[in-house]
Parts: sequence; C-alpha cells; structure tokens
Amino acid sequence: MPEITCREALNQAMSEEMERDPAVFILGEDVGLYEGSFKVTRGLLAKFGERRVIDTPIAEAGIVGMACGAAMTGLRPIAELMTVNFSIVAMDQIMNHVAVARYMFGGKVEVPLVIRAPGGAGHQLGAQHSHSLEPIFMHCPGLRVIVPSVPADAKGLLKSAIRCDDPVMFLEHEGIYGIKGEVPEGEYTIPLGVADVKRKGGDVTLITLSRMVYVCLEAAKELAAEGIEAEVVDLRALNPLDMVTVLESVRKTRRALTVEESWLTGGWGGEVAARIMEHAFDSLDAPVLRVGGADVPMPYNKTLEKLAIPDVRRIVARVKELL
Amino acid sequence: MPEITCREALNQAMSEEMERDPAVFILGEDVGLYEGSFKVTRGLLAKFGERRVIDTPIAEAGIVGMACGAAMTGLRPIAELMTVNFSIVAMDQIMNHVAVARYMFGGKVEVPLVIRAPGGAGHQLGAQHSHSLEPIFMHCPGLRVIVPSVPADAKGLLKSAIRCDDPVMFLEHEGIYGIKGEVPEGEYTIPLGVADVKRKGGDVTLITLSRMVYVCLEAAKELAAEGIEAEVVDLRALNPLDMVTVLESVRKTRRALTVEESWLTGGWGGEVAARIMEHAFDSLDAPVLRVGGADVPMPYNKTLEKLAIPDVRRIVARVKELL
Amino acid sequence: MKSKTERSLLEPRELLQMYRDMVLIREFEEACPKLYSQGKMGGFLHLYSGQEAVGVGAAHAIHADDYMIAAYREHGLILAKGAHPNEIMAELFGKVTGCSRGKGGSMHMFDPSLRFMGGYGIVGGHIPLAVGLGYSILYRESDEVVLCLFGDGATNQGVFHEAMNMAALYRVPVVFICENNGYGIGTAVTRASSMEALYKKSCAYETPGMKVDGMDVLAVYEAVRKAVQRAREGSGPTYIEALTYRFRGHSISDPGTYRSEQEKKIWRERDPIPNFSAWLIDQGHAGRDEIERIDAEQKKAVHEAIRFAEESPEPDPEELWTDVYVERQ
Amino acid sequence: MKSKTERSLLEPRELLQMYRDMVLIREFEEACPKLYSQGKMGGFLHLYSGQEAVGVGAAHAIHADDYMIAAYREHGLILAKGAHPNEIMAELFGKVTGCSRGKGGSMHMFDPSLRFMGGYGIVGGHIPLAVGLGYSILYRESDEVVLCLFGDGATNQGVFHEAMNMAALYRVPVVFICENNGYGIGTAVTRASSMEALYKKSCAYETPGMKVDGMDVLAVYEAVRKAVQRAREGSGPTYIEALTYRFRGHSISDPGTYRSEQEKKIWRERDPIPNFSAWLIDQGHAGRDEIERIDAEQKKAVHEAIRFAEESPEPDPEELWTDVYVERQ
Ligand SMILES: Cc1ncc(C[n+]2csc(CCOP(=O)(O)OP(=O)(O)O)c2C)c(N)n1
Ligand SMILES: Cc1ncc(C[n+]2csc(CCOP(=O)(O)OP(=O)(O)O)c2C)c(N)n1
Ligand SMILES: [Mg+2]
Ligand SMILES: [Mg+2]
Repeated sequence: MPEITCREALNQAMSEEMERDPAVFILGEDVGLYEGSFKVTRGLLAKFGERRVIDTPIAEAGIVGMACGAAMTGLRPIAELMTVNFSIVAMDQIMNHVAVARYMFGGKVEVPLVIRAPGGAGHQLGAQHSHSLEPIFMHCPGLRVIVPSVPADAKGLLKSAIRCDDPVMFLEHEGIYGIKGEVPEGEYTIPLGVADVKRKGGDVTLITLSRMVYVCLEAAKELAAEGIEAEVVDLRALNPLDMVTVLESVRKTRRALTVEESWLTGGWGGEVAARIMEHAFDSLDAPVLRVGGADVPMPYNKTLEKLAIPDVRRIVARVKELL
Repeated sequence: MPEITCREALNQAMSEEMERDPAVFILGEDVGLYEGSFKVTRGLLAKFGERRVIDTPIAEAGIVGMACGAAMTGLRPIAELMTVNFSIVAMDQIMNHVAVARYMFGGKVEVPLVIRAPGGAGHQLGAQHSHSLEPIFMHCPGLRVIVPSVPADAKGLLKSAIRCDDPVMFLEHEGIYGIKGEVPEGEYTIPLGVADVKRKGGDVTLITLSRMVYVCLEAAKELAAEGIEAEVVDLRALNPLDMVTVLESVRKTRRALTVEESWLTGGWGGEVAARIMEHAFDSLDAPVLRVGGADVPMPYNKTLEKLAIPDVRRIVARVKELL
Repeated sequence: MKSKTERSLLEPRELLQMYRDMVLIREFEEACPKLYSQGKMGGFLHLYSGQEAVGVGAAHAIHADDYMIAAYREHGLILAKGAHPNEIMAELFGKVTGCSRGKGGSMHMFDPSLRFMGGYGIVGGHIPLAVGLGYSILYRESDEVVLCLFGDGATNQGVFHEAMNMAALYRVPVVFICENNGYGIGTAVTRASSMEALYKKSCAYETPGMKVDGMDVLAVYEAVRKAVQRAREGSGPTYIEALTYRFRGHSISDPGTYRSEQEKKIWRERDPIPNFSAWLIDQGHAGRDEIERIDAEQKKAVHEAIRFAEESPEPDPEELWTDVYVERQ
Repeated sequence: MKSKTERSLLEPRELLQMYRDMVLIREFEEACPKLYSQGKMGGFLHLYSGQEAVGVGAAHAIHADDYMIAAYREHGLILAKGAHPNEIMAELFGKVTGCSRGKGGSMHMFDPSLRFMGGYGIVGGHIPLAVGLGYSILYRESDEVVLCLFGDGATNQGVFHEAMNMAALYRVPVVFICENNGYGIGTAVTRASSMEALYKKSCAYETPGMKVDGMDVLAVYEAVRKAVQRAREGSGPTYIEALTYRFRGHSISDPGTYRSEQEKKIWRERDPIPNFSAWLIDQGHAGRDEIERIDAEQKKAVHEAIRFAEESPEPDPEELWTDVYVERQ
C-alpha cells in the first residue's frame, strides 16, 4: 500500500467523491485559488472549476447557511471552515439550522452536508485558535461527529461522510495533516461510528481519538516497556458513538482511561466514562479516569501550551493510578 | 419573610445593585420600553433612564460584544439575551472574547459582566427555542455558570453575579419565573459555587439544578411514600462546581442520580458522574446513573415535548434501578 | 387602492385568486387566538393579519417550482404558496397530518412539494439559507428563483449582511423581501436601525433596493415580478422593502401597548383586504355577491381545517426519536 | 508624497516623531522573520510592514487616554500607541515581561496603561467591543474617543455590520478604520466583497464614510483627526477606509504567490517610509543625517528589544492556571 499524508488522503477523498457525484461541491475561505490554508484542497479548483470550488468571503455563518440551503435541495456541499475555532462564529447556523432542520420539519428534508474543520493546539496559536470542540458538537443531536487520526481512516471516513445523508462535522487535527500512513489503493469507505482498536492489550484501555491516538500509542509503548499492555481504542467518531467496542475492551481490561485534547470539564471523556460506569460497573476494577486539556484558554507561551495538552508522561502516570 | 416570584426576585436584585453601584447597567432586546419579554426588567427603564437601561437591535453578537467592551473599562453591564437560544448567535463573542480576554491578555483586564438568559423547554416552542445550554458554558473555561431554582437563590445569586469580577452566564429557566418563594428581607447575597441541599435524605442523592429541582423534590416525595429517602442537591452553579457538597452527600447515600433538562449526551451529568466516580468510587454501591433530556431537537407536539424532558416518573424509575 | 401598477397584466381570475388567498389567510389567522386560548395549540403564535398583501402579492409573482423561505411569521406565506389550510391547522394542533408532522409548529412550517423551504425562529438565521437555495439553482443550471422573506428587525442581524453580500457576489437568483411592519416585538424600527429607510440597506452590496406599499397586493406583485424577472435573467438579487403593519400583537401573548390607538387606526384603514375587494368591485372584476361568496368559502375552508386538525391523530410517541437522523436500509 | 493635507497643523517635532514611529515598526517587523525561523517565537506572525502610515497617522491623531482596539496584525499599532518595543518583542518570545505576560503572543497584545485594548484573532470579532468602549465613554460622560482598526476582509463579517449599526444608533465616539490592504489572506477584495469601494459600506448606517491614502501618514493623520474631532463633539462615528498594502505575506507561512510581482512593485514604490523621509528633507523638516540617526536609533531599539526579550524569564509553569478567573482575597 502506498504511504501518503492525511492531507493527501483527505484531498483524494474529496477529489474522488467529486468525480463520482456531480452534486458534491466545496465552499470556504481560500479553498480555491489559495488551495486552502492547510492546502487540503490543493488542485481541486483547477480540476473542478469555480462552480464546484467556491472561494467565499470571511463570513462563517454565511458559508454554513449557504451550504445548508444548497443541501436542502439535494446538493452535497463540503464547507471548509478555515479552522474549527471559527465554527463558533457559525454556531447558530450549525446548531439551530443544520442540525435541526430535518427534525423540526418532520423528516421532510435532508441536509447532507459535511463541515470540514481543522483544529487543535500545538502551534502556539493562543486562546482564539486552539480549540477542540468535539464535545460541543457531540452534545448537539442531529450532527454526526467524525474525528480521524490516520491517513487511511481520514480518507475512508471522509468519503463516507460525503455520502452520508446526515450533516457531518468532520474535525481534523492540524497536527495530523503531515503524518504519513498506508492507504489502501482503489475505492474504499469506512463506516461512520465504528471504533478501531489501534493497539491490542489486556491491562488497560485507553480511549481516545484524533491526534491523541498517536500520543496514546507512544504512551502504550512506554507502558509496555514496564510490562503493562494498553489497548488503544480510536473512537474515530463521537456520533455515532461506538460503545460496543469500548465496552468490549473495558470488560476485558477492567480499567479505562479516556484521553482527549478538549477541555476536561464537560469534555467527551466524562460522557464516555459515565456510560462505561452505567454499563460495565461490575467489570471495573478501578474508576474510569480521564486525561484532558487543561481547563484554561490556550496560552501562547510554548511551555505553558505543552502543559495544557495531554502528553505521554501524564497518560502513563494516570494509567499507573489505575493499576 | 415575604413571598415573591423568581421574576420579582431577579428584578429586585438588579434594581438594588443598580442603586448601589452606578457602574451597573442593562442592555438587551426589548429590556427597556417593553420591560423585557418575560418582564424581568419591569420598571427599570422608568427608574434608571435610557442611559442605564438600553434597548438594542436584534444583534446578539453586537450586544455581547458591546457589553464586553464596556466591561473592559470597568463598567458592569448586565446583558439580557431574550432567550438563551440566541446566545448561540453570540457564541463567538461569549467563548472567544468574553471568556478568554482576561487570560489571553495576561491578566491585565477584567470582564465583569453578567449575561442573563431565560431558557429551557415546556412551552412547545420547538427546536430553536427550547435549549438548555448549561453544558456548553460549563465546558468553556473563563465563564462562571449560575443556574438558580428558587426565588431566594435567584436574588442572592444574581446580586453576587453582578458583583463578581468574572463574566457570568446567569441562566434562568422560563418555567421558574412565576414560582413564588420566601425571600429574605434586606440586603443579602449568596456565594457563587456553593450547592444547596434542598432536601435531606439518606438513601440516594439526586443532583440537579434549576427547574429540575422542583421535579426532583416531587420525585423525592413519591419515593418517600415508598420509604426511600432522597437527598436533593441543588448545584446552583456549574462553575464553580461544588463537588464537596456532592461528594459529602454521595458518601452518605452511596447512590447518586444526576437529573438535567439538557441533552443527556455530553450533558453536565456525565461530568458530575465521572467526578463522583473518580473521587468516591469505593463509596458507591451502584453506578451513578443519569436522567436527562432526550437527545433530539425539541419537538413542538405537546406529548412529544413532555417525553423529551425528565419527569417524576422517569426519575423515580431510575432511582429504583439504583437500589 | 392607490396602486399605480399595470393591472392589465393580470387576468380577473388571477385577481380574484389573490383576493381569495388574502381572505383565506385572514380567516385562518383570526381563527387561531380562540383555538390557542382553548389549548388546542401551544408555543408562540405570530399572526400575519394585516400583512397579507405582501405574501400574496409575492407568491403570485412566482411559479410553483420557485422557492420561498421565511421567518416564523409564516402561516400566511405557506398558505399563499399554495398549502392546504388543513395541513397548516393540523401543524398548529401538533398533529401528524401537519405539514411538519406536528414537530415544527407555528414557527416551523415546511413543504418541499410546494418548495416552501421552511419557517425559522432565529431572527435572520434563514437568510443565508436562501443564498444556498439560489446557488443550487445556478449550480443545476435551472431557472427557478427564490423569495426570501424576513422582518425589519432582521436587517440588524449580521447574517442578513453576510447573505446580502454573498448573494450579490455569486449573483444568485434571490429576491429578498423585508416585511417592514414597523416593529421588532416592542421596538420601533428607528429605535433599532440607524437607517430608517430600510430599502437603502442594500446600498452596501451594489444590489438594487426599492420600497413598495405592502398594503397593496398589486404593488407588491408588480415589484416582485420585476425583481423575479431580473433574477431569472441572471442579473442577480434584488432587495425589496414592503411597508406593512401587523394588526395584532407580536405574538399571541403580546398586548401591543407600545403602539398608539391612533397609529393602529391609520393602518386599519389601509387594510389590504377590504380595500382590494372595493377596488375589484369598482373595476368590475367582481360583484359584491362574488366577494361575499369567496368570503364565505374561505371561512368554511378554515372551519374545515379546524375539523380536520381536531380529528387528526397525534404523532406516535415513537416519533420523538425519528427524523433526528436519516435512517436508510 | 502627494498628500494635500494641511501640514501647518503639525510641528516638525511631531512630524519627526511620526517618522520615528514608522521606522521603529518597520525595523521591528523586519527583525521578526529571522527570529521566527530560529524558533524564538511561534504561532502566526502577521507583519505590518507596508501599512505603517495607517497606524502611525491614526495614533498621532488621538491622545494618550483615547482607546485603540485592533485585529491580530497589531504589533505596529500597539507600538504606534506608544508601547515600548521591549514588551512587544518579549510578548512574541512568550516571556513574562511581554505586554500580555507571554500568554497572548503575536495576535493578542494588550496594554491598559496605553489604552490599547487588545489585538484579536477572530476576524471582525473585536469590532462590537469598540462600540462598548465608546458607550462607556458616553456613560462616564468623558471625552475620550476610540479608534477601531480592522482589515478589508472583516467588512464581510456580520458583526462588522451589527457594530456599525449600533455605533450609529448610540452615537458612540468611535472611528472605524478599515485597513484595506487588498487581500484577506489570498482572496482579493473584489472576490470577497460585492462592493469594491469599501468606504461606501457605511451608507447602510447613515454614517459618513471616506477613503484615504493609507500610504501617506499625513493624509491618514488628517482624516482621522477630523473624524476624532467629530466624535468628540458628540456627532457619532465615522468610517474610514485606508488604502494600503502589506509588503509581506499574510502571515509568516504565506509565500504570497497570489500577488503579481508587478503589483508588489507598484506598491513598494509607494512605501510610506522613504517617501515620508524624502518629503521631510525636501520640506526642510529634517536633514539626511537626522533621518539616518533616527534610522540607526530605531534599529538599535529593536536590537535592544531582542536582547531584552532573550534575557527575560519565561512565565512560571503555575501561570498556566492563573488569570482564568479573577482571584481576590
Ligand atoms: C436571534 C434572535 N433574537 C431574538 C429573537 C426573539 N425575537 C423573536 S421575533 C423578534 C422580533 C423580530 O422582528 P422583525 O424581524 O421585525 O419581524 P416581525 O416579528 O415584525 O415579523 C425577536 C426579537 C429571536 N427569535 N431570534
Ligand atoms: C472568523 C475568522 N475567520 C477566518 C479567520 C482566518 N483568517 C485570519 S486572517 C484572515 C484574513 C483577514 O483579512 P483582512 O480582514 O483583510 O485583514 P488582513 O489580514 O489583510 O490585515 C482570515 C480569513 C479568522 N481568523 N477568523
Ligand atoms: Mg417587524
Ligand atoms: Mg486585508
């Protein structure tokens, strides 16, 4: 299998789906001429033209609203928000329009759109540019929430997201774009809402997603050196949330740690921990613990920023509390 | 003690604080001439004049941004959002400006404002007008989140919120405005972040807030008739979150149920449940269970709406699962 | 009727249909308060009485496959677009036979078969959706148009401006119609908008803006017709301000004390319905008996709608959980 | 210099200070890319080179206790408002001696003692804050004014429009200055705004709009001075579009290939700094040696700032948790 980056994988997914289905188009700030601020849409304007790759003004609510209206007529827009931080500017369009339209109109309409948004911390971008908003979108019924980690998943999940008839928030950590991995050749998709065990282990379950998958895998390596075998479950989606895979793993290991970059308080880890407790209380040898982002706006200073995000050291330490 | 409604209690709190501190003023849609869409600001324009009670255009981002700017100069605005549903339109101002300003400017500024917002379901207002957004604000560091239930709390907490030097989201369930209760005479405040045990009991802890306090108290009555004594903890605030009171109660009862109107998935109940597990795992005789709003956009139909919100029957049934 | 539009364009049959539509809306709206007080319907209830000429004039200027999208004061608009009153009343009753299957209610009427793309409750929130509907038309190389209606208050919301800009930028076939009824709830236009002449707001987008008498169904018809023609020709969006008035409070619970009796009286005299019927008779397009027959028919249609709504079933409790996502096999 | 403004109003001392400020900013900004590539600073880095005349002209038109608030391209603006370069450089280095104690970085400079109310990273997001600053001035019955700066791209965001409307409605003493540098990242103004003449956008708010040559510090000074005077007199907001150009990419990582060499060259010739020094010499306000001395001084000041930043301590790790809330005893 060829090795490509997440960036290329995502690009391929869009390109293939646009070839396959003339209803698919892209809109967003600087997605065309500039080829995307993270270059994920590179080459697509040249290939598909201005009608299908639309540069927009800086107006996130306008972008999402426009995508919503187009989707209601059967088109399948992919709206790229330059980063997920700006989805907050469009939150009303996302939560009050995109997410609810089908329900509040009694099922008489579908809103098959994808909102792609890079996000996450690690580049000293400070308090307004470092968000991980998965927990907010997970909280909002009507939205699918997909969060890929490796290139193969990125491609297969994005293709499924584009074909999905529900609105999908597709959240890409900026730290994964350059990471390479094997991607199957030819057409394939990955179903939305199926977690993937990225590493097998019998002593503890690490439940995570997106860039934190890599950090957990590293932590697992360190733990293995000490004879502790961690299983790493990559959720890949928060909605649908694959509790079957999670519970299966936890029933085996009897110990679980959630690892997320989002703010810990009110993060998705609490939800997953609560569900594990509800469904597997008697299988637990220890409370489900959580590692998450510090409950602070992201600081600019490099050292402080590092302290604000989960790292191998903290994960390893927290696992040891479980044993 | 005189009996007054929550509406009157909130009105008194604002009126007293405006008399006490000339830096306090009110802005929002229809808060002046119209006296508020829920009449919470009744009489205040007449008393304090147009400079201090400002009718605004329908522009929630503008309102919150204006309040933020004024607060940065030392004024103490109370911004009323007509309902909390519209806070989503202003979410960027709240999350990316109000909440983070102090931190991202290295502590060199304070943003002492209060955003008051009615909310909640129960009036067949459908998918765009029935939100309980506590979990989202709780997730966002920098914001205080206050959620009163009874008139005395409403008054004492709002006065504290106005005096607080942090930005406060003050969330009022529309269903409590008309409820009467005893309110102490004369000046008093209630500290932010101290939960209140609204009913004592030794068998199970119901952790709740806002309108659900009343529903839990009713459920507790039903349970008492069957010999089950429920303790009802009214959190009153999600930030600061008073885990001391919660854990004290849970260590005593060894069983806990969270009850919230917000969407269950990603709600505050999961956070509280996870924290109880982390800190009192060995005191638990059963998993912490949760009752919450159905994970659906709110339907208009009356019967469906009722089904979407926790009620006495569901709370009682869930408590029995715990025993 | 002081309208100076070219009447010759319209057949008497069409003129009578306009009258019929306005009467239906009025009868429908005026039946609601009592039903509301009887607990047959809940939620808010933003009635359209007084504004009928705007919706009806506009709806007559487009085709069946043209789109309409609106705010929450939309009973009259979906009726003008051709909805059967039964489905609208049933929606207000929260019945499964309602146009949104009882899940939407007063603010969220929808009918894709009529290309009525919904009523929305977030002030201004639907305006960018109209740009998307319009873009879809261009994308599909079709020749439909979109009418997007909203209130005066909505023109102070940011999304209105984002949408106006994007509409002009992509030259989408959208006609924006601001129903200026003088107030956003209790706030008079001039207390919320620094620009009193709302039709001038499109000046910031190089988009033609015009105002029209919103109490004159033919004037509205004519203004919208021209804008629609412009849109269909590929010349882009137009922005129309229709000056109108709501005869009732903002919603059912609003006593409306912020408006003087004098002001209400002036506007009542401009009621679009009796003025239009007088004109129809005057011009010889209809006799008084014909008008009376229409009035009676529409009253009956509303009675029938109430009966239909009463007798319709509630949604199944299981419906709480359906339609959140698309379920396909 | 083709500026036709009244120069007589300004003392030579002030003119030289303007020059000094522009040179400081240029030297400061041009020192950054190297430091960035050395890993001394992180995040984005939106440099102000080319736009100095706007910030400096504007800052000279106000007093020390007047407010300024800006977007993320604000190093030059806070320097123009009087910040010591040491604190700005230290902020970029993430040091505790930085104006935002190392927590803000390039996009979030702040100094209440200078009444510089922050740089903000959400395009358009700070504009409504300016209305609040302005309202506070009225509320306190004070006579300060607010300068609010933002880019061309920001004028397509909804909040810009909400703020313009509210500013006009409450007649707040705010001067809105759009720094039109032709692009929002890679998107040219006309590809994002249906209205090319951005200064006309205030037409929707009955607020005067004017354009000014943003490469001419005196022209900017004069336009802002008049608007400030108007604001102080209680006549409300003004909206100014300053036509300018950024000599570098959008941020440090932008190669800027979307701009032609030809275009860049034309604007380079309009560089506000050498043109102003030539004019100063020409008018006899300064000798070449004086100009050279200033240039050298400012270069030195930037070197000193780098040294200061290098030697300053990092914030304590405990600072991660401070300043989220106000902690009082
Ligand atoms: C974003 C938002 N803010 C506030 C409200 C509350 N609200 C409902 S209708 C209304 C007034 C709207 O006035 P206008 O746009 O003139 O429409 P009209 O009701 O007059 O038809 C307001 C403020 C809302 N629904 N949405
Ligand atoms: C709400 C929001 N959307 C998108 C961005 C990403 N972004 C950063 S700067 C920028 C361009 C802004 O252009 P302009 O307002 O002209 O300012 P300039 O950079 O030219 O000074 C964009 C799109 C952002 N920071 N905030
Ligand atoms: Mg109105
Ligand atoms: Mg620009």
